[in-house]
Amino acid sequence: MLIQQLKQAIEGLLFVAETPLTEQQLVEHFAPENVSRKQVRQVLEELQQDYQERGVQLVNVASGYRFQTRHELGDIISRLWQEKPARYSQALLETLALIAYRQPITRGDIEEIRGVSVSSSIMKTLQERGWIKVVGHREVPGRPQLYATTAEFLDYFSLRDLSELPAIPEPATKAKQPEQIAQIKLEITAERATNEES
Amino acid sequence: MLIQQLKQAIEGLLFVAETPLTEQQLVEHFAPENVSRKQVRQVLEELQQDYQERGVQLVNVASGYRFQTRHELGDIISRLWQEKPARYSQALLETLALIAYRQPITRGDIEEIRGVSVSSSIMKTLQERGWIKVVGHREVPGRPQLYATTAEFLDYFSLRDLSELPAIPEPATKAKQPEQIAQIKLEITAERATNEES
Amino acid sequence: MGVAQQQSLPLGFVRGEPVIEKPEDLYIPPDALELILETFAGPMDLLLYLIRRQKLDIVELPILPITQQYMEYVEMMKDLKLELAADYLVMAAMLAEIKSRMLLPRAPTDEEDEEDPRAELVRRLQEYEAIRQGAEHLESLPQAERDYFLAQAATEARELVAAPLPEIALHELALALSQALAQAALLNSHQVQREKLSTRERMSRILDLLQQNQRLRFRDLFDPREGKAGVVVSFLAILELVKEALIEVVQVDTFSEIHVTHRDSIYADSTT
Repeated sequence: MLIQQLKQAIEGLLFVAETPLTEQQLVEHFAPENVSRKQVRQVLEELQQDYQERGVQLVNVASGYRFQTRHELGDIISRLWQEKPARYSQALLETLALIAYRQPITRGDIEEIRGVSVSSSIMKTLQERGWIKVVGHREVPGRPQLYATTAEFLDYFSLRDLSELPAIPEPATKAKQPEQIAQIKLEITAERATNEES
Repeated sequence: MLIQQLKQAIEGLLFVAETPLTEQQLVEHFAPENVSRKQVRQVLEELQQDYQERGVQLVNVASGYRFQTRHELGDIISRLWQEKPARYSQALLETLALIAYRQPITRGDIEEIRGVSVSSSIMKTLQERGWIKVVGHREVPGRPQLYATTAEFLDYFSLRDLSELPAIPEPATKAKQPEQIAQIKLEITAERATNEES
Repeated sequence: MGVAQQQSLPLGFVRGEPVIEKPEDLYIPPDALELILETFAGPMDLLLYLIRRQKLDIVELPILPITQQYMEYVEMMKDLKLELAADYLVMAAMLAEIKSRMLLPRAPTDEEDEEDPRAELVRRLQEYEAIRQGAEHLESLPQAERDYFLAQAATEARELVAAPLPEIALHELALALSQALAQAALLNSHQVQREKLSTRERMSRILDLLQQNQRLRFRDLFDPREGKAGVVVSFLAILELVKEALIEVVQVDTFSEIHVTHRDSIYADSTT
């Protein structure tokens, strides 16, 4: 077997095998062709050399030789598997909105307004995201925790302070009045405009 | 982004992606870096050139570009596994050839030419492999299903499109009316269009 | 078709003998007839084989000798595997029909529209031969897992993929509040006082400061840089916090330093 053929074969094998291949495994693979260990080693060295500056490189890891992508390409390649972000639930949005606009506020307050219990996972998510934190306790029986928004929250929404939060239409009546809806729409438009500027 | 970096990145991507990548997909992948289609094309050409004589080669099949091992290495590489590669029966190959060369085609057409009833297990195998699919019905009594080959079929046989199939003699024209042919052509065009969209 | 060929089916070819002419160039032993059968992909394949064996042109289809040879094979098959032979029998019938039509003297009147009875079969044979070629082409094309294998490299990039956090736009937040409040309005009527907002923020900030320091000097809660409005907001926030019993404002002596403490710290020992 010509060294050129052996090189192509080893190259192909290393790109196809599910696991890294050791020098020993390669020598055994080419037993029918009577390939020597020295030849295998020579080919492996040449291949390492050939792929030095390429997008994939031949590396010798604990379990043998394998081709792997260049370290520097990590970020660009990881985009292949980037998922689209999920969406937060309405319950989470309302909880966050209440904390933002009515802080400091207890879970009980939120539950009272929303008419449903606040799930612990929502509070956990908001805390993990760094958007809310406990700033104290209300001095009533049970001493419920008081929640407030954080500086990260302001940063995320590009706000200097809470006074920059958009105005909220008063829920004066049971059902939404037409002009109320119009107002909300206007706010959204305004919001978009500012977003685009930034 | 330097062309050298882009080349490494595309090389890496093609070696790790689960499916072939099209020129379009690559252009979109590098949208944040403002890479042009021309640059992507140039890199793909260079890579094809670079790998010409190597153990793996960059090929352009129906669903895009992918790296695969040289055909000549088939025997040596398949030694990695105990199982011998599957061989297809003459009946399956003839059925597949009929669908590939004479698509769209009904089971009745296949039976007429082969002189035997088409075995359901063959049709099932071909469909399970994703090589053929129903693309419509012929507007005759019974509205028989019309079969055609898929992109997976082309991928499997390392083909970019049907025109790359080695030529065979044209069928002696007898049965097909001109309007029938026109209709079939329209269907094929429509099918291609939807394929490209997805 | 059925009845007409029944009588023209020449039984004489077989002579009812179990010993049949051995197919000359089939490598399969003559007793393994099932295997012979399976070597053919169908009646067209067999027909093509017979034509080729005699190095004859399909177009010149010599219907008499071919029919004879074909029948011999069909007889062998019939004895062994009847269901599989059915397709072969259909072809036999067709051959017999063509043969009988060719043997019949042609009426001189309908000469112009009389097609060669072999024409249709020749067309099918040609098409079948083309498809066999196609099948050979497919067989010879590089096939996955036989001739080529997909090349894959390892990558550490997968570990870099972070599940992206959901995004919220500010207007969604405003909308969410108005929805929550609309809900509240249905339950009872809560007062919304937007002008208090900055006061409430200041309340949060003061509470936050008190989390870090148990005691704060009252005057440290005012930032002169904020101007009069800022001072008023801070003052209102402190009053509100006192009202809500969240903080205590302590002055030991007249004119001495006023301190603000978290109610927490006062009760800390008793509650934990």
